[in-house]
Amino acid sequence: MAAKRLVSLTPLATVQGPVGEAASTAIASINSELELWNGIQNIIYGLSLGSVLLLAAIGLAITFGVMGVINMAHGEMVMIGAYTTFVVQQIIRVSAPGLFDYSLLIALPAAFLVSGAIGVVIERGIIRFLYGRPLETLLATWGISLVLQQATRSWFGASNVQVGSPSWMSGSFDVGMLTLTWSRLWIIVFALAVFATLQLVLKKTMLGLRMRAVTQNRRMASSMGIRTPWVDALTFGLGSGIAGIAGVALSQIDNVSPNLGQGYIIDSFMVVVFGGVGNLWGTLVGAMSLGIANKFLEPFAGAVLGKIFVLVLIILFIQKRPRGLFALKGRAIEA
Amino acid sequence: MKAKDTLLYLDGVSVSFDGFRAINNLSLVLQSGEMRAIIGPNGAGKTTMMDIITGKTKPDTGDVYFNGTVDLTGHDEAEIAMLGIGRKFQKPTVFESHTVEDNLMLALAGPRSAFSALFHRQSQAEADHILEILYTIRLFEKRHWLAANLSHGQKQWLEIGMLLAQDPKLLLVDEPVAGMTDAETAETAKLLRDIARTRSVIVVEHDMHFVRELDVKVTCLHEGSVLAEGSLDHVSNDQRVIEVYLGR
Amino acid sequence: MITQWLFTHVDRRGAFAIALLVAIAFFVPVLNLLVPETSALHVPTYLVSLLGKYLTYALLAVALDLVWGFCGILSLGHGAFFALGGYAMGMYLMRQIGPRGVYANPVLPDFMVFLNWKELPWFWYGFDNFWFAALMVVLVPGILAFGFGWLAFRSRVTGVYLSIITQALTYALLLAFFRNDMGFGGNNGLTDFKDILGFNVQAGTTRSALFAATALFLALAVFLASFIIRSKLGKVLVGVRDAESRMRFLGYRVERYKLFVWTISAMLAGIAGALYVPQVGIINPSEFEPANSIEAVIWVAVGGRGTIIGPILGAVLVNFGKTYFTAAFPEIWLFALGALFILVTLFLPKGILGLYGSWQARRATRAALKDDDAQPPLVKQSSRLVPAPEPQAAE
Amino acid sequence: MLTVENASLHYGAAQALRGVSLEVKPKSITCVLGRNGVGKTSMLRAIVGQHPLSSGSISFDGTVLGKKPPYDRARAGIAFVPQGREIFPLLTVRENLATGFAAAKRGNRNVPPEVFELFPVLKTMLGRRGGDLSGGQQQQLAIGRALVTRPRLLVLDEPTEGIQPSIIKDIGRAIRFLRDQTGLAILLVEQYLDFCRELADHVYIMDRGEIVHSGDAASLDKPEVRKFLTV
Repeated sequence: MAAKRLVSLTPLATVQGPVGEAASTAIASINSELELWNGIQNIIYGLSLGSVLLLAAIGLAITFGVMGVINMAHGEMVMIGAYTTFVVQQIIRVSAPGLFDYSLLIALPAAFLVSGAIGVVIERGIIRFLYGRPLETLLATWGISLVLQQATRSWFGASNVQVGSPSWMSGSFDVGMLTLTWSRLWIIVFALAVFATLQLVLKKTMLGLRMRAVTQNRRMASSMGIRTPWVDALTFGLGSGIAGIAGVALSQIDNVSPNLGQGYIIDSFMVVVFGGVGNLWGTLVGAMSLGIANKFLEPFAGAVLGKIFVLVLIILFIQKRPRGLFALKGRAIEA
Repeated sequence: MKAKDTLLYLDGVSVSFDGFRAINNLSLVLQSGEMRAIIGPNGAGKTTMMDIITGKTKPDTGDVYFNGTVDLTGHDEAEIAMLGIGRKFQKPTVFESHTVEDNLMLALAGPRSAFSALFHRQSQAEADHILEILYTIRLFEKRHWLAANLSHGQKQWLEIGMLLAQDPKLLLVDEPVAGMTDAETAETAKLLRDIARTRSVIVVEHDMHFVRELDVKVTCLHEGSVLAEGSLDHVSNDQRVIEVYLGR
Repeated sequence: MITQWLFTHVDRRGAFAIALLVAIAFFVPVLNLLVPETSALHVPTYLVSLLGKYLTYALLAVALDLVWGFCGILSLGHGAFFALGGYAMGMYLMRQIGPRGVYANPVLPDFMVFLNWKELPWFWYGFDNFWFAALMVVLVPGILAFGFGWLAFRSRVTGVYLSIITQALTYALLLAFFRNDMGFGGNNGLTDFKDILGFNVQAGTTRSALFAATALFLALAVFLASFIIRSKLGKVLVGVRDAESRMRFLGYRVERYKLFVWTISAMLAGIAGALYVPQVGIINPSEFEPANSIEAVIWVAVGGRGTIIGPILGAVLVNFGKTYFTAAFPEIWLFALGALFILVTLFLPKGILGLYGSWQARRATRAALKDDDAQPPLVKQSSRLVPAPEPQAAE
Repeated sequence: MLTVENASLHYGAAQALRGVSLEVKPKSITCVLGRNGVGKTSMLRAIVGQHPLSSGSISFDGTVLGKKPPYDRARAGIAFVPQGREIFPLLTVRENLATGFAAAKRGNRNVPPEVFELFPVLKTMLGRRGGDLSGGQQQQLAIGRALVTRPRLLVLDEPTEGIQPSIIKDIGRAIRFLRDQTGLAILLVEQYLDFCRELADHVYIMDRGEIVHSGDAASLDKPEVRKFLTV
């Protein structure tokens, strides 16, 4: 709209006299208006990218931040969530096509349970033997990620599977001079909802209380009667389950293939490390600021260079603040 | 008092972590050639004080001078070690995958640059010095053992030996007899008294028998500052020391 | 004379490996070129190249072990240095194609012509000269490693944080090299090589020569690594691995030692990459994949970190397994590799050589116990530096 | 109720306990005295399961505890108030108390009323973070938190350390109340001689990882006993 006006005004600006001057001022004001909307668009796009990052990273913030486990298979938990969505949709297509619009809602708990259960099995089977040896957990979970990828490949094939979008996810709407897609909006809403729910679980449930107690002082928590191994398994399960939920959302905006998780693992680690380990708010701020920074850099540097630039910035940032943006200070985190 | 003519001079030093004052307006002066025992309940700030002297922790306020003129707060751990301050940790920290001899070799005073280390060849003088230390710390027979295989007390001695090899002017020794048997404790006291003939030593210790055997001036720390200072008898009769430390 | 000099700087196992590599460098080409194809002893050319590829991986593994095994720095980005060395060699090979490319441009490589570039970008200058390219093979990874390490070690980034940012480093390079306008052939990378130093890269003799060069460089790397590890510097590195702060309190500038070995290691990885490229005939951005770097870590872990021979063993064994599995049962390979990661970390933290080492130490303990009541073992296997198990006598 | 027999404990190569034996009876206060670093805390750690014994045994109510982890011991009725309090610093007072529900039976998942009777200050601070409390308040919270688990044995490690005298009085009163009113067995490790003499039914003195004296509270005044406690 503004662009159209701009096109019609431009030839007039060269005209001598008051008409030309008026046209010039009009052009200037339109330009500044465009710039404003451009900025708003960047912020909104940045928030939606940040939401994707948040979804991918928040489970990791639990396993890495709270438990100190470097879970390289985290991306595969996301991937499993996406495949769970696919399976749920297949079942719905076959047995109850009318429910298709609700397929994502049904997939959410399913993905949480599938990924969470796998997480519990991994923690009990492998990770619990490796506590206190972070570099070893890194290698072992990398092995797990290879196995999970290959298992998915053997089961569902190496190529992408089709995950459909319910009607309320498709289409777009206008805000001022912007056109936004519904999927972009929903992913922001969803990411924030997941974040809020997780905060609620941590703050208001018995499990959350025990998780926090174990994080702050494992030995004392055990002496209070808290079964620490059980809490470890459930914490890892919770982190994995949230990754599964993230997979449901990501199935809507990304190709669902066995490699899905690989694309997110480094970004997720960057978000957690940038935001500050052991701090969910840090993860939120970290994800959003990285998303917005990315979108603002894109016009100057292009999508890929922008991303490289952000990576380099994080590398430099970690040198300055090795514990991240919102590092927890003092004894609580050391214990 | 002036920093001049002292070996170690701490004045008005404070440091806090997240609002917790670990060291609170601490002042301490050590003369050249002096041995000092530091006692105090857990959390009195003994280890933090060592961290400040050795550059691991920077104080929020206060002066820390070495040798009268060198401001230690402006140097990091490696520089302070090269100035001539050696430190023994509370938990014996030796290089477990090296032999006893190599542990001493690494500690030996000398150039510390990577390049010189790459082409380093041991001189006769160095070898002799290592032998001498091996005898002093009673580990000659075990010089080819991996440090990991030493007993707890032997590790403590090896670490003291490493300090000697470093040839420092000042030794900071954190709980040297924790976990030692009575005989080892007595030996260690003897060893430290020998060492103190030629250098200054600060010993942090809980063990009162041991402190008595050292027979030196004692400083009692409490909540990050000096509570009492003087001979052991003087300190142990101080009413406040008895209150906070020795049992009321 | 030479052997004696060698023995003062290398332990028995290292000397054996060097001798073996030199012998291989000689015999494999002989068996390929001089023994008739009908003979059972003939080594076919494809196998020469395959073995050559394994040995470049082994060289990468030795480089990685130098920082991880001996200094405790787990790099998840060593593939980046390998790939950069490979690209430097690839650029030389591209320039050697000259007018024989599809577009027959005497200066510009095909992909530049295809992208409508008019002249050679400045960073391609000099790569028509082999020695310049050879210099870049070590300088480019070396300078990158130096800059990165200088920042990271100075601010005391350690442990998993360091691992993660090394991974980010290779990931950033991966993204960058995928871009067409970076000027490195984008997605397709550099390929269709013709000559190296005037010899046809496809020819059997060239392949044998490349193989021999790889084996000799690996032997050299073993020597260099042994020399470093047996020097006082090497002992400082192991000290840093075991008790970093103790080392600082002894007056060592830990960050400089780390930086030294880190840079050397990156340069070795660069050489490995440079030897890799002419033997496989291509270099593309996928070499920067973080997965590659992590795979190199498992070679070291399987063979035994903190040993010099272990990584070679691990690299060759794992890659042999990979070649076999991906041909025979392609679906199984990733399962096998994944299981290898898990099993090695759970049950074999010191790798194959570590297993052998602890068996040896047990035997030494028994022997020592026999002739002397309570003497714990006198274990010092110079290049291993793996702590012996707790003395049995204490029980 | 609690019997420690011939217990030895090592930290790596360092030996902290050398054949310690002692007994805690129900409805009584047992004090262990000794100077810094003689192994008192190590012994408590072994009793609550935070560090394994290298030899010897500990039994509670006739069951050998063996390798039972701390949470099983807490559920069996051993509550621990550690040296330095070890309050969860980022949890509120209410949440700190609630961590004890883990060891309590399902019907008992509440804060017993005597906690607020003994330490009324806790009631006014339920929403504050544990880390923001003063040392004395933290000590009261640590004891309160231990009581939430409904223990039968309460193990306290230097509860008077660094605490102002008025609160020490409160704590002493609380300990006596718990013995008399609820029949708890109490094992108290202290350096504060007078505090022990007033409270203890039985005292042990430790030196260099060994028990060197056992007797009633009055025996603490004998000079041959005093020598272990003075410098």
